[in-house]
Amino acid sequence: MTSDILHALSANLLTPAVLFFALGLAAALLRSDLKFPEALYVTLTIYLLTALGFKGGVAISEAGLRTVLLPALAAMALGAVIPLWAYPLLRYVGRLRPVDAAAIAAHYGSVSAVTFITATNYLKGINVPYEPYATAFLAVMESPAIIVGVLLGKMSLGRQPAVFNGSIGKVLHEAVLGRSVFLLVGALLVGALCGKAGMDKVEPFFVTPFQGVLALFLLEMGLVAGRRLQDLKKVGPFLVAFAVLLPLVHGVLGVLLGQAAGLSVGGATLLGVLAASASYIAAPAAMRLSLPEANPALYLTPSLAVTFPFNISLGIPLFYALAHHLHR
Amino acid sequence: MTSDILHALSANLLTPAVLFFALGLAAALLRSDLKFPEALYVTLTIYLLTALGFKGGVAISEAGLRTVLLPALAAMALGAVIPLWAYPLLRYVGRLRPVDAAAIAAHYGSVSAVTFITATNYLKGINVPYEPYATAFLAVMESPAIIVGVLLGKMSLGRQPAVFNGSIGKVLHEAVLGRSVFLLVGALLVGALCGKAGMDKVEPFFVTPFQGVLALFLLEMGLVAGRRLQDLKKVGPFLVAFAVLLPLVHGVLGVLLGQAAGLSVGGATLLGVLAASASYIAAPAAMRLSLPEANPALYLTPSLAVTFPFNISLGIPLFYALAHHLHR
Amino acid sequence: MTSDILHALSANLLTPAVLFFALGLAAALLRSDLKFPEALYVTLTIYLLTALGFKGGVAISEAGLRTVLLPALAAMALGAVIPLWAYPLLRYVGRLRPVDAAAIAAHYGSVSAVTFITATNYLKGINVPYEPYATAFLAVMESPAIIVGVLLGKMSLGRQPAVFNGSIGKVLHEAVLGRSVFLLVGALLVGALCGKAGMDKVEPFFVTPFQGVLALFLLEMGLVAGRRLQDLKKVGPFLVAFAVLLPLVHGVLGVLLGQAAGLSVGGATLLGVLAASASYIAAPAAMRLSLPEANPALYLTPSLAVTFPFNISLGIPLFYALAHHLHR
Amino acid sequence: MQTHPLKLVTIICEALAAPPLQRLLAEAGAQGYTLFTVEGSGRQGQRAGEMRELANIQVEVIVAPAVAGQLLARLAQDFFPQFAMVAYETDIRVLRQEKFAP
Amino acid sequence: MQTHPLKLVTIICEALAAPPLQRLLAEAGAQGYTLFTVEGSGRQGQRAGEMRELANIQVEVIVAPAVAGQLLARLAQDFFPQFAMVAYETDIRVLRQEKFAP
Amino acid sequence: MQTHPLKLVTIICEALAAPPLQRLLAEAGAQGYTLFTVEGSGRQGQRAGEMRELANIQVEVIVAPAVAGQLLARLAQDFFPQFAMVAYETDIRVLRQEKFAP
Ligand SMILES: Nc1ncnc2c1ncn2[C@@H]1O[C@H](COP(=O)(O)O)[C@@H](O)[C@H]1O
Ligand SMILES: Nc1ncnc2c1ncn2[C@@H]1O[C@H](COP(=O)(O)O)[C@@H](O)[C@H]1O
Ligand SMILES: Nc1ncnc2c1ncn2[C@@H]1O[C@H](COP(=O)(O)O)[C@@H](O)[C@H]1O
Ligand code: NA
Ligand code: NA
Ligand code: NA
Repeated sequence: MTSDILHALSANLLTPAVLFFALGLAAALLRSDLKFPEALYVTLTIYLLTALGFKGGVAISEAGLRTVLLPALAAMALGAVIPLWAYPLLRYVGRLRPVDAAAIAAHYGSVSAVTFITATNYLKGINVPYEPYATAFLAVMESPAIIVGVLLGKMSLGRQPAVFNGSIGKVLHEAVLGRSVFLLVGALLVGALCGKAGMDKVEPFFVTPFQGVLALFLLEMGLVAGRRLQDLKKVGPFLVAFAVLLPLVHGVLGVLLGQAAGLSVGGATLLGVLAASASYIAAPAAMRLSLPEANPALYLTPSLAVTFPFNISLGIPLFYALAHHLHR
Repeated sequence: MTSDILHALSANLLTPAVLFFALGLAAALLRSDLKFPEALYVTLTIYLLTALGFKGGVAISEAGLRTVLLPALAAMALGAVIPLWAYPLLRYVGRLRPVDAAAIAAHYGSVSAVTFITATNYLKGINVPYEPYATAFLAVMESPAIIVGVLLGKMSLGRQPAVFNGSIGKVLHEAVLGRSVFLLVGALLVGALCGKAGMDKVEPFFVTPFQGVLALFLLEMGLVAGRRLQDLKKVGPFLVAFAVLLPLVHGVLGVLLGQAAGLSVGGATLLGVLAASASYIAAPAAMRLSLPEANPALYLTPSLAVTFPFNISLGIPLFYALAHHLHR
Repeated sequence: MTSDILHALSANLLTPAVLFFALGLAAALLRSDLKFPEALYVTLTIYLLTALGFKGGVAISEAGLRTVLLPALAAMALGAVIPLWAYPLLRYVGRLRPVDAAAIAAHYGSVSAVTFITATNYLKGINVPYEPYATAFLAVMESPAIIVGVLLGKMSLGRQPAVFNGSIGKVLHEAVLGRSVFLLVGALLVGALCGKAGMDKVEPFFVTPFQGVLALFLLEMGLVAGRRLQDLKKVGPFLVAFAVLLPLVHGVLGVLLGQAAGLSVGGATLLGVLAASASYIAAPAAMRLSLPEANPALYLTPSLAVTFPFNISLGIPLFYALAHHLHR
Repeated sequence: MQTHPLKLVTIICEALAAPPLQRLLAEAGAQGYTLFTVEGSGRQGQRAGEMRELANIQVEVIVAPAVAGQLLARLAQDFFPQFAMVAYETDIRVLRQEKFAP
Repeated sequence: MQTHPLKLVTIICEALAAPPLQRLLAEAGAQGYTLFTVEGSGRQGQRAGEMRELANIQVEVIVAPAVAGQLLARLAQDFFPQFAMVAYETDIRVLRQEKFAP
Repeated sequence: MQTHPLKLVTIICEALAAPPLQRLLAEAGAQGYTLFTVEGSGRQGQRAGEMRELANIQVEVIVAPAVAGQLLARLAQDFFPQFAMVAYETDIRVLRQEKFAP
């Protein structure tokens, strides 16, 4: 198993995606004036989510909804329950305020699309096949944990000022129609309706250059994460450890669940990666709206500056090594 | 003919381009917070116009100016005369103020590049060839109607304040050097000068990913059009009917003219689409500068929220079915 | 030799890149309202530098550092010494203020990445091979002249206000971690670490569409340079002549040095082009920070509105014709 | 030209606070607002605005003096405890006073 | 530091009104202006600024008090009937008064 | 609502002047600033802002009156000779005065 792991790691660390992420980190730490315009950040996000969703949708139309349904439900359930143990851990071991514990729990139950994409590229690079409809798991795992987290947080608060006091309906609206979930699910539907014929038309835009775009985006994510690194001291050692250890546990859980649901080695790896990843787009936006009392430094910094780099550098190959090992 | 039409329609509605447009509409109607940055909107416009012009220019250099000249002049004349009947219709049947009637007439005589591009993609998708130099028709149809419309409008006004009181020279400058006309015509010239050798160099950027970029852009156009839908009541039933019926008439006229000018089925379809389309970039800009007294809701909303969606969903396949039918 | 030159020139002038640059110039001179959003400008810059660096790095990993080292050091030395003769020329023949002379000298010792890219495309277009690691020359030539120029300028000034009074350390930081140098060198390192395996993943994004992206970027550069043309009178005839003649001398020097260092015809051409080119990104930024007393019109206008257009239209084919002639 | 004295209330805050802020403005009786995407620096460090999640906005609202007072009070009570935020008012003189009456 | 009292005239309007507005500023004697791309909300609804055709700008102009009055008068007369527009003036104190003299 | 009189210092200048300007603000005792990317026109012609090398920014700083005077003096002495720049101050009333004390 050790040689498996070493091999898996080295195959990951020297890819353009991971190296460009490291370059972005270096730029931030060395205080280069390199900066991506916000419009470019948003554009890359839109592109990646649309492309991902569209490909996933085409894959679902090929595989049939029936094949996808069961593992997707399992994935969704996993996302929804993660906050239920993350919350007490944060609250009673980490001694965080209830509202902060709820917000962080939501982030770790939800998922990161970019981590998922990096994992699919890793699998492609080492020629390990995976269920192409796995994007559906990503799509269904983003919102449930956010909803659970917001409910936990609201229960812990007394009366909130009216401007924040969203009904459950509003929370749901936020969680499901927020731009990242909407784009991903929408593009998935478009792909499912178009099928292969549609894919032929847009493949040179949505598929062929995809890995290169990801590399550029990870350069930017390195910059963003690097600038957050200085906030790590505000966050304290408990949360830093949490941000590495909980993903490890979740990754293992995800891989096991994937295997149980009958996924291939690649598919189980991806479910592990999703479970291990933490949201840094949809969840923060939902928290600012529905739980503004929670402190953003406490949820954004661990997920962006610790869990994200950990997963794309070490987590992905580790979960793959595990899935591969279990499968033998 | 009915089965022709049904077949043509279904071939259009399930393409990525049209489905992404519908997704954008849905995002706007469901009030998702999805939003494209303005820089991305401008970038996509620049890309689409440049790519379109360049390809058209290369095609002209292959076909020879002689082949292009006659149908291009016919197209130009059609654009210029449309305001002459649209104006009295709007003025006396629709009972609109003269300056509003003139502005709307200008929009319907001018053309929409995106509608044109969607039509070329449709034809490619169903394997119907068209004259590749048809872009030249688009290029020459954009300005004439704007000039005619502004003249109609100015005649209807008393003295305007000096800051708006452009001479005919200024109106012409606006109509011909406005960014969309300039880019399209300029890229056409570049393409004509480079020819095939130049195309070989830039094909992977300007041609291969083109359809995918269009799909992304139509997602954004869906968002923009969707946000305008709420203005439809300000516009009233007459203008909504006008925005569907006039394009139908113009589309038929365009197809007939295309046939008369000896174009192929594909080429006649494109001329029909151009005649049916209404401007929402060049014309509004010209109106705000030269006829600021006209009410933008009255020209922008019909062209963006009614005519544009109508054409890309139903108009294009209808005009194709007609051209196909006539040709037999 | 004359026919060589004519042939080389005509092969350059009708390429998409040069024609789109001319179109941009025309847009600026005709006062079209065409404008690229700043985010697009930055995006194109990031893309071009990253792609260029990455390709260069992969090439270095193939060729071995040993092969690259000697010519790179020669290139670096050339960049560093150019200000040493440019400065007295500007100071005593041009009668410019010392601080302006120093700033301009820094610009002409440093290099323009876009000019370099245009030259590589030109060579590709006429099927002349060049050392693919030549990007390394670009990378090492950007900073030295800036450092030399700032030192010359600081020596010429009395006490500067403290906010500008950067230590040598700060100047170095600026020159080496400024975003253009950082991106280029960083991507070069990434490419060198990834090698061929990494290139396979990102080629469809970083390589295939590259020439097309360059064409679009040159359209924008034409706009920017065109708007600067009106400042030419502020700059005076001496500087305009300087901005054409010095690059000619430097280009010849670069070609000779390239030949002496054992480069191919293509490689020697590129070294000539680099020596002839003047910076308009890294150097102006460094001057505003470290020598704010220098007048930007005097360094930015010649390099952007004279030297840059001169090089991409006439300079490149001339230096190629020379390298070709010498090689026989 | 006849101008009328009103207040301009300026609020600088993180972009993610925009939706509840817009709700508050409507409740307080503002008839409109203008929103700028800005970069900033303050007690919470630099906000460079690459990612909307980490970006800043400035919102400017023209209101009657009474509304301004109420708006600032609501901001201090509901928003200051939760958001990185700066707020101030300026005296201005507008054309067309009716436009800003609640 | 010696500062001088002048007026800052602020105009918020749709982006398409920029060219005639710039002409008006020049005619009225302004020596410069600063232009912001903004989003906004008002009587004509939201202006989210995705498309320049539907976007808002804010223009700020530093002028002498007399010029400010004249500028506002011209705006009220020529622009208000046609454009979605807000305009107001603020008292400011500038360095280098000469820069703003017509 | 209790508000406190402070000064808003506004500086419009070329984007490349931002780093030394930020250093100056810190030295002068400002606790933060807000930065806008703008387009502009003035004695040095149009600054359309396509390229950061040729773009404009506006920086707004809330400070105590004494700091405002000192800041303007430093700007006039060190920056005006070298940069295309406009600077002015406005009276404002802020919430939470402590935030802006040096
Ligand atoms: N003294 C100041 N002057 C101008 N803007 C400020 C000032 N302090 C803070 N800001 C703005 O308010 C935002 C939030 O401030 P803070 O909560 O102190 O980080 C900053 O990012 C700045 O944009
Ligand atoms: N009360 C207000 N405070 C600040 N800005 C406003 C206000 N009302 C309108 N605006 C701005 O002026 C633009 C045009 O206003 P309107 O014509 O009312 O739609 C809006 O899009 C806003 O940017
Ligand atoms: N009168 C003015 N009102 C508002 N902004 C101005 C004015 N004059 C200059 N500016 C701004 O200050 C920048 C530099 O001014 P200048 O040095 O005169 O070119 C311009 O690009 C404008 O953004
Ligand atoms: Na997770
Ligand atoms: Na038409
Ligand atoms: Na040089």
